[in-house]
Amino acid sequence: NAQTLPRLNFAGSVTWIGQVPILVAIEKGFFREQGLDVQVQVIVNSADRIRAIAAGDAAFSNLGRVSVISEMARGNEAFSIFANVDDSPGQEGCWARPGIASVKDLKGKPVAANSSAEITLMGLLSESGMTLQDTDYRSLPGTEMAAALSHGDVQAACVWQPLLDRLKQAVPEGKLLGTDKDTAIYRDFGTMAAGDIVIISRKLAREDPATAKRIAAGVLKGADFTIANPGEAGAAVASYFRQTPEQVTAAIKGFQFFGSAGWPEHMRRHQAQIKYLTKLLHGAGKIPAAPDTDLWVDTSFVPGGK
Amino acid sequence: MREHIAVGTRRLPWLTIDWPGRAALVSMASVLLFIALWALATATGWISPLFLPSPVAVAQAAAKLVLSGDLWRAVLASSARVFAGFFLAAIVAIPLGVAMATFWPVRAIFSPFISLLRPLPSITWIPLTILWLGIGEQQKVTIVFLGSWVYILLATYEATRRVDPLLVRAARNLGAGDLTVMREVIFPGALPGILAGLKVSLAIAWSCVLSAEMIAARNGLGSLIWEAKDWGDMTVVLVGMVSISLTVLAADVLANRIEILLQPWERHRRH
Amino acid sequence: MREHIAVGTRRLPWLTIDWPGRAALVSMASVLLFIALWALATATGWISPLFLPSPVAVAQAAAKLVLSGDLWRAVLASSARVFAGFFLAAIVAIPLGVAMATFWPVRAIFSPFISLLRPLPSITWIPLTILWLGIGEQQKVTIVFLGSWVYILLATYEATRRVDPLLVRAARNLGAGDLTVMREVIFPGALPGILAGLKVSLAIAWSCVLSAEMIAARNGLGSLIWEAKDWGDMTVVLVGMVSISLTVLAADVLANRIEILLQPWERHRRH
Amino acid sequence: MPAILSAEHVTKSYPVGGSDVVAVRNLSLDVEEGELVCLLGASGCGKSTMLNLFAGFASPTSGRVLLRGRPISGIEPRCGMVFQSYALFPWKTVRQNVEFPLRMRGVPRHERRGMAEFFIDMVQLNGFADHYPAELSGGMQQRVTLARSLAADPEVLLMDEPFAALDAMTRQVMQDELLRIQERSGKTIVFITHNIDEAIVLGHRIVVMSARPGRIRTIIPNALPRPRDIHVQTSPAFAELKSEIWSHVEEEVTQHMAASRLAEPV
Amino acid sequence: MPAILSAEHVTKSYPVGGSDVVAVRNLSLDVEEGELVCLLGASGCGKSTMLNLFAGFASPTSGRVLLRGRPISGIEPRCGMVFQSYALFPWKTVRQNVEFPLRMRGVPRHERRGMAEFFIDMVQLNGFADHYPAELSGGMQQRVTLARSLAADPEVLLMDEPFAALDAMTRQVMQDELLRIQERSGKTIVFITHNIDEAIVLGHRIVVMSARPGRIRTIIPNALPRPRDIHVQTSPAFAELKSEIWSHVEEEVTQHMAASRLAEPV
Ligand SMILES: Nc1ncnc2c1ncn2[C@@H]1O[C@H](COP(=O)(O)OP(=O)(O)OP(=O)(O)O)[C@@H](O)[C@H]1O
Ligand SMILES: Nc1ncnc2c1ncn2[C@@H]1O[C@H](COP(=O)(O)OP(=O)(O)OP(=O)(O)O)[C@@H](O)[C@H]1O
Ligand SMILES: [Mg+2]
Ligand SMILES: [Mg+2]
Repeated sequence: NAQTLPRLNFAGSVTWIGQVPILVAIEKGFFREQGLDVQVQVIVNSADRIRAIAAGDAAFSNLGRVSVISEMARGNEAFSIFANVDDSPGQEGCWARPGIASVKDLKGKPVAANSSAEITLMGLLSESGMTLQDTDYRSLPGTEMAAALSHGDVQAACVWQPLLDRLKQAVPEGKLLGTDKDTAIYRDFGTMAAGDIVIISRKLAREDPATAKRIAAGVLKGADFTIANPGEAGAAVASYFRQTPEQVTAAIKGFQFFGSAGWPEHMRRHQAQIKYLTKLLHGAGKIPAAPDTDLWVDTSFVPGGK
Repeated sequence: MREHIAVGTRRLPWLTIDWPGRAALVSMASVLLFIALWALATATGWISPLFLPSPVAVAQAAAKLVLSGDLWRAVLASSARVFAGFFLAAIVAIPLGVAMATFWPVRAIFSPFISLLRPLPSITWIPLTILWLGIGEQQKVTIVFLGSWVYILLATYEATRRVDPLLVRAARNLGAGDLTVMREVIFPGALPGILAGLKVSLAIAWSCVLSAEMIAARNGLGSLIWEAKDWGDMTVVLVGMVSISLTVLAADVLANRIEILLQPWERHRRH
Repeated sequence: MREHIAVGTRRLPWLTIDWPGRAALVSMASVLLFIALWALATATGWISPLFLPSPVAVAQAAAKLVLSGDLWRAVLASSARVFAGFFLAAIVAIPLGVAMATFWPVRAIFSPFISLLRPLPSITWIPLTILWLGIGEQQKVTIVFLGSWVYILLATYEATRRVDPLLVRAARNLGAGDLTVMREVIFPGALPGILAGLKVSLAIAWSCVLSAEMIAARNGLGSLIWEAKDWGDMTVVLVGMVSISLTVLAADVLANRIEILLQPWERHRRH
Repeated sequence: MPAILSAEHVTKSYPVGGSDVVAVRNLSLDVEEGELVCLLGASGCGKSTMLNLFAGFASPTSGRVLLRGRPISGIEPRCGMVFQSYALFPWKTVRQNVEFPLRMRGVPRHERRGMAEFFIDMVQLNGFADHYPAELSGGMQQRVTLARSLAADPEVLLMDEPFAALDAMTRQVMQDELLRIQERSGKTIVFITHNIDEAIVLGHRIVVMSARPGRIRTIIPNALPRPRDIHVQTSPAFAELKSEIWSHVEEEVTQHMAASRLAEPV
Repeated sequence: MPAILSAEHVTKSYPVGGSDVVAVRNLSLDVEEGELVCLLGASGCGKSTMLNLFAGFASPTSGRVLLRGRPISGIEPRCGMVFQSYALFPWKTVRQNVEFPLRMRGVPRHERRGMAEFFIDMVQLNGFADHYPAELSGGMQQRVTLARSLAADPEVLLMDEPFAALDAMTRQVMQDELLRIQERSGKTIVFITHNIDEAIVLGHRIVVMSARPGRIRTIIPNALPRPRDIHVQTSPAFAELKSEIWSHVEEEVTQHMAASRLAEPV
């Protein structure tokens, strides 16, 4: 009797393995257990996902934190941050065409990245004493990078898995210039440059805390399940990624997922990372203000939260 | 039948021999040749299937989408959006266009906004509509509406202005009041122009729905294409493109039928 | 001056008083009222600035973009793409259109493809062009080309078919050969229609460049808007929209000037 | 007999660019009930302008236009206009066109059909009631206009070069028809033409207008016997009248042609 | 004197829908050098069709059309056409229009200007050489067409109702001008009209055509003295000739009107 359950939209994507815990929760019926009918609404662009939440078209989303920070900087109070379920240091990297041997060679060259990968690129550049301005930087959707790189429109492109593999296929003779593991953020926080963050409609959390609580429970259960049974999880969500269960399981094993275990400590680490990132973005002139991001964190409805 | 100009037939007299169906035959041959060249180019590996799938692969993908019903659902979803947005646009734009053409204060009030809105492609409305309306059906219908209403308005306005003022005079001279003039003279007089404008706008509405479906659509021909693109599946992209073409052509045929039904007095043109 | 219809002026006789500039005054009042309402709605907090920035914020953003030169660079970059794609489209489409209208085998060969291509919005070409051409200038110019050439072609074709066959007869009767007929009768006869078609296509070309710039452009009005959208900066989105409007309007004015220059024989219409 | 329609010292000018074009200057004319007056004059001499004033489509710059002694203000349905270019509603059939003024006059539905039939018969178009105007020849369309105007039952019929677009032979037939209808209905008719023969065939009186600005050059009564068929048209009396009118017109025409040769382009 | 232009048993039919419309049936006619022949007939009787055959715009379904004894095949610049709707090139000035046939004839550049001037003077349009056609009145445009046709120096001038769109008075002036030019140039002219007076004023011979399918009903020689001004036009001889022609025409017209009343719509 799924029809009688309240329907909610999860705004996500199917090109990022980090979405697996929530997709597992959907496929394994963890939300239905909670009395919710959750559907995936694919929205490629993170900024558009926030807008979907603001407009009430989606209840929650797992998305790149750069967009979240930029919305906070504009004072958008339509959402609250409540969890982080995935991380994958080393899964985001910059792939270069032959002829580019190191990050230093990118000086003055066209380089593509966007959202979180842009932070990774900034990190890699600063290791070599450079900034984005030293390159010919281009913001490019991850899905278009393979074509751009193979035509030589850009000399290097930074993106996350599995799109990074597509770059490797498109330019097999290319070279990996580095990953987010080679940046200061990883050294300081142990996280990827600008990982995902799970947000929820603030209106929903305030007006209907019970539902918010059920969403949080489902999300964490999905994460717990993925950590415990990667094989089963991979099989359950493989179709979303248009890959075989084995491929997805292998990808899942290369990821870190975070469930209920150690959740409060994990959240604190990410809050600190977001603060750092906010300062970084403001310093780079990407956002108009440096907001107090803690004001957006609301864990009151998370099982085991405050 | 209207006489058309013809040039160059003096030097090549065989071209003037008008055996029936000769043009259709040449057209057919030209299409077959094109498909043959395409097949050849992909079969010999001259063009990699990564860059251009073979016609056979496209046909297979089409068959799969047709059999699974996905294609029909996509056509239906997009058509529903086009229809809704287009209908709203017509309802708003036709009366406003007539009013602007016949009543100068209405014209003076709206014309600065129309000038500013006219050149704005509907695609530029995507950021604001997402902000205001989210990513649901409403937003997509709104994009279609915003992309087509100005064209309908301008066509209506022009058509109304072109109504022969002599007919208005004649009607008044025969004792007609404002309402009768509006209903029995200006509106039918402007109808051919309005319908022509609607047909053009329908094509524009289709291009709007495709851009609207680029962002967060669960179904529709646009989402079919954009999703296939993100997965690098060019066969489906090509199937989608052909489907759009055929759907719009079908809509055109339908529009022409409706046009004929609405204007019985134009029947002599069709002899 | 052409007489236009007017309705409803019998009941409200003051409306018929035609003091000079009355329409301009009403237009100005209407624009001012709109801006005032907008300012009021945002100032009182009735609409959150997140959903609609205040006119002052937009004006500030505009001033900043103008002073930094970013806006001019964006306008220039987009204009260059439009111009290049449009120019190529005209070069291909005008001769082909004339040939199709005057020579039936050309018509028969190309018409099936034209029918299929006509309804395809340029936006659907984005996946294939990215695959074939990457994301450089070439791809953007190609999108503009693909979006506008069919319209130029159809306008040229129609205009050429509409050339008065009597003039062709007259020219032949006065001893003109094929080439002269083409150059001195058909081409100038079709010119007004071709130019009108070019003007319409120019607007379409602008909407194409904006969709092309959605993906991977470093500059241009489209990229200005899309980037601002991704960073949630609606003031810049609005500035971008207004700039597009004004740029296209300016292009229109320029096109009208050129039209007048190219057709001195239409000068009596402008009295 | 008092005049049904009269113009008193009428001047009409149009603003063109900065200055005024005077189309008609200080023109006075009385039209009596039941008479057929022909206004004859070269192109641009202000004939249509006068008719538009009578119909109330425009009002005089100075002077007065009166119908039965009362000033005409606004469009006057009692002065029915027959336009040169027919002005039929293309989207209405012959019957619907003829029924239009009947509906405007409030004739009840069940009477309308019969009345429309009557007027369609009068112009000998029985059998074409369900055709659209575009499906008829020029002469037939002009007859529909006539039927429609008659159906409006105006007190005066104003006809602006109604037969100018017809070929000479069809024209002859239409002239006969008009005379027949006028005799039957006794309508007052003001008829504009630039064809001397037509004026002589139709008019009780012929008003010759002078070139712009339009004034009345002379008014010539026409006592030729009716119907003015080809025998009358080839009679010496006809030739004499034509000579007389031509003598008035010729001067105007030569003046006019000379003027056009020197004129600035329009 | 041998005929310069002749039609021998010419039939012309047009395929319309499934069947054929016969526009002209078995028509034979000889036009002699230097003469002005008027073709007179009601609308649709095949006058334009005949002219198109003479100009080579169409070829006869059966029979032959000859110029100086040789069959006409293809468009024949030696037979210059003057169209009712002028057919001036709107994008060329008066001078450029008149120079067009000169260029086609290969007249060298430095002679062209003078020659164009000559023909523009001939039609009394000096001063208007640099105007575009749209800036001229109807009568002036028709004179430009005439000048352009004369500049082409054809052996025969074919004129298809050239004055039908002009008002009666301008028409009179144009008729005078045409006669003057013909006398000066001695050109052979085939002139189409549906106006009996015009045919009588202009023609050396008047060919009356019968209604569709077009055949020759009669050919009437016209010995009235030239110029045929208003005095001739009001003379008894003129009236007599008009009566005679009308007797031929009337029957055709009544047949035609009756036919149109029963006809299916076009
Ligand atoms: N609406 C107008 N605006 C300006 N000038 C006008 C207008 N109507 C008529 N005129 C001018 O007034 C003069 C008389 O025009 P009118 O139409 O009355 O002449 P007409 O005798 O009917 O000519 P025609 O035989 O060509 O119909 C002309 O010179 C014309 O240019
Ligand atoms: N291209 C054509 N196709 C079909 N029928 C035609 C064509 N041209 C002429 N006709 C028909 O042939 C007949 C004669 O036409 P034509 O134009 O020669 O008459 P006309 O005497 O010049 O008439 P008008 O005085 O109206 O110009 C008409 O019935 C016409 O409908
Ligand atoms: Mg007039
Ligand atoms: Mg003809």
